[in-house]
Amino acid sequence: MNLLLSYIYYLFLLLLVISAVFSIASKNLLCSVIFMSLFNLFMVIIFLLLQAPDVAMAEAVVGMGFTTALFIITISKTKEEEK
Amino acid sequence: MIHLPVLLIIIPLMAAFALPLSIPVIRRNYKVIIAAASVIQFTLSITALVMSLQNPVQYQVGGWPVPLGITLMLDASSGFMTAFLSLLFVAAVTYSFSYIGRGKARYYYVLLMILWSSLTGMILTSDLFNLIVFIEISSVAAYSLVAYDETSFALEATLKYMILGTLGTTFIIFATGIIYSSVGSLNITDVSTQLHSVPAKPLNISIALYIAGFGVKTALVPMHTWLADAHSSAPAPISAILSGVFVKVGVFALFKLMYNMYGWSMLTSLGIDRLLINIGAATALLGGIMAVNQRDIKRMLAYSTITQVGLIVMALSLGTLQGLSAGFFHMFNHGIAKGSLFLSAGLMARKANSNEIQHLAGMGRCMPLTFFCFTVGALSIVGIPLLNGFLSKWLICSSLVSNGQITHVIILLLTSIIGVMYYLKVLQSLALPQEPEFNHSEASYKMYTPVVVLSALCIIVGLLPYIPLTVIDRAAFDFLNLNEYIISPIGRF
Amino acid sequence: MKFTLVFIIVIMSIGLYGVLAKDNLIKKVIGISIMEGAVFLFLVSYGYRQDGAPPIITGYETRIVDPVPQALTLTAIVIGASTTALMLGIIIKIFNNYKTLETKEIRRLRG
Amino acid sequence: MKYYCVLLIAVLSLVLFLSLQDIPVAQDLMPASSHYVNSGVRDTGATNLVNAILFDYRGFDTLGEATVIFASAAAFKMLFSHKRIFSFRYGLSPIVKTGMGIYSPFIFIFGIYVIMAGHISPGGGFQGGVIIASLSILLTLVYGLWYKVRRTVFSPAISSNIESIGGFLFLGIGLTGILTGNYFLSNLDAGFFAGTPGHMFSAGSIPILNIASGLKVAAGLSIIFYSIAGGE
Repeated sequence: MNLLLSYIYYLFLLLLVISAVFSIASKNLLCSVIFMSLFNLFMVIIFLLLQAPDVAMAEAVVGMGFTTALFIITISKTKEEEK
Repeated sequence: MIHLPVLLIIIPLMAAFALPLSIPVIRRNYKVIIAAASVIQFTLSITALVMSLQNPVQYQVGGWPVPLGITLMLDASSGFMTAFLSLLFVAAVTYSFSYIGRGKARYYYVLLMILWSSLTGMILTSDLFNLIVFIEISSVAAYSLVAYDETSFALEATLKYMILGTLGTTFIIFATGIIYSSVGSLNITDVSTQLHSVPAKPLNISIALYIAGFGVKTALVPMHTWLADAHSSAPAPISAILSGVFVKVGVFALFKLMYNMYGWSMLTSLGIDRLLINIGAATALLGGIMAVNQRDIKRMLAYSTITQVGLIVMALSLGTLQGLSAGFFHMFNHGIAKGSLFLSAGLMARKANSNEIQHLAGMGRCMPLTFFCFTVGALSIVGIPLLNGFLSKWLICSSLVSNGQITHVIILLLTSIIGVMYYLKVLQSLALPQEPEFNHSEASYKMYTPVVVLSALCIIVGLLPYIPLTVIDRAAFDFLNLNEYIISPIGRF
Repeated sequence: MKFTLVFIIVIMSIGLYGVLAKDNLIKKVIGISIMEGAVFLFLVSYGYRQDGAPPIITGYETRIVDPVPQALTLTAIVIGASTTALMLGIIIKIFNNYKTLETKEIRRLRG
Repeated sequence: MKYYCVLLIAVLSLVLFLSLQDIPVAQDLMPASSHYVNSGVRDTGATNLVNAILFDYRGFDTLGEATVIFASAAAFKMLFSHKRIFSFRYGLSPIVKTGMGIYSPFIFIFGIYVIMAGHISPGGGFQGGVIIASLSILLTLVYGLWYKVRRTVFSPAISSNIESIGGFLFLGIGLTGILTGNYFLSNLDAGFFAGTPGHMFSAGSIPILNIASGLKVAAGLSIIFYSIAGGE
């Protein structure tokens, strides 16, 4: 993990925090679910940088694939806007 | 090579895996499979209790030595807890054979069996992450069983319980991460031998996170809001199991970590035992106060569970052998009494099809046997002499006095007095002479046999407590020095 | 690798804020899954060793990353996914009964 | 009310930060994990250490793990039991359907590969199982729920059977460990075929356990998705 890679690593950690903030703060639920799947995408990249390929693959498939699909189905059955 | 600890966990799992199969022979008589599995599991847990009294059994899953694989430890305390657990589960299974309708009963039994095997796993395991996995299984099973009735109130209570429960599990995983990243092993005994390598501050924060995480599971003071809704909206056998056993296994796991992983001497130096005993006292007081003006009978019983859990935490956090055996004895007595209370209240509530106390007025007249069992359970929890509740409260009192905690003795007596108030109010309204407009016949024999067995057990243990007390003293002794039993790991790698 | 702890705690507080302060039930579940993400990051980042290789033995590595936190995180991810799925299922059923997802309105409707 | 939350969380995170700073960022491996690294291949025969830990050293966790998904799937079948299907009835346009018909076998093959090669390359039972479950989600979205219920291999009735078969396979391998006189879930000393590490058929019971948990995860998650998507 030379200097360049650690800068990239901290960049993705920063993007992680930004996507978490937007995911919680946004009014439209669909937006916050998309930001949450973005959060999971950055988690996958960080796991790869931390030399954890198994965990990255599991997080990619479960976090971005399955959980996001469930959230979008739930929102389609309930309300999109948050008061 | 005794495979008992593993068999205790996988036999209910086998029944749970077998049920959803759509083979016609399983689809029709699934109740036979469940009855067979619970009978086998009950006999196995009794043999486990008897065997664990002679010498503890250590089982390495997969054949790997201590720091590598997972160890299951069957000593007297886990044997006692497993037997107590199976007793209540057999009562709940026989009760729910006739209580649960035909509709989705198959998956109800699947989840009940999974709950049984995961609670046994929580008691037996002596590995940190394995404890988390079993906590998660029992929580998922408990969440969905509480939501069985699908009434709007039950669903809302389940979601509140789920959000708090998941927060608790996240804290526990965080604490295990702290312990692993500073010690390097996940076995409780192995960690306790290397605690010196954990710097002071992370150690304190891991203790705080464990207490917060398990506090949610066992409804200690600040995190108890979910218990009243969850236990009152669950079907009767499920609230009997949740109140009788689920909360106590959480207390058992918390104190197993405190005593065997951290070591009680280190905790007293940090003042954690003062903290735990005050949390127990506050839980007992709060539960008693909240239970007084309750209209719903199940809600009142749920608040009374919070009180008794507070008493148990007070007794267990004394650190003395006498305190431990008093705590275990009260766990056992309260489990039986609360089980018979919830099951008989379920019978009466089903007949009058409402949980409100004023709607149940006069039910004692038309259902005398169920009312008698309800009275035995209520008097035992309140602590009337000649019943088992009194003995365990007396033991807790004496251990508190011998440890010099006078204020906590006063709190215990106060909660008992408050308990007398709200229980007698319910008993008095149940026994009202006025004839209810519709006359109810007594419940069918299949329904009240488990209730009668549990209340009879209350009376028997009350009259001749010698046998349970010797078992519990041996269990408390084993619980205190669990670390000597685990064969020390084979050399450092 | 030094400042990962700062980011972990910031993400955890964002998730905790989402659970405690937000009224919408789906927002609470998103907060919980963000908090769990922070815990997974904590487990894996403290298992990392400076310029270590991934835990696949090919014979050419000099140093290997600690495989145990990765195994724990893998199990915790799948547990988190199934609990989140159960919560979303219960949220759909609550919406069918109360027609709203705001906890204030649910408490008002419950009466 | 919001400001109390922010205050409480700020205090909590400050306490957490101050106390967690002392955890030493270890440079060399912990005693237990150094054993896994040094003699993991020899003990279990699997070159993917994470998979070796998950399915052999700490195989009991993975059994509990598969039970969590089984319990969640059973909870969904219990709560969403009525059969009326309203949403996703007819799927998307024919173009998407034909496109899906072309590349759905490749997704399936990839899922099978990830499961089968779990003990050699990154991946394993869980990841492969979720890939196959996401294929069943794609089939539901593209072809609609009616198609899924009637004909495909992923219909819910077959899924619950696959789930139980996976569970029994897992318990079966555990019991063979007991029957051969060793402990529950013991691998190479219970006589499973060791083979040379790095080959497809090696590492004793680990590939079979991978298949078992892959089946359970795939069937369980597709049941969960079908219940949520199909419910009223």
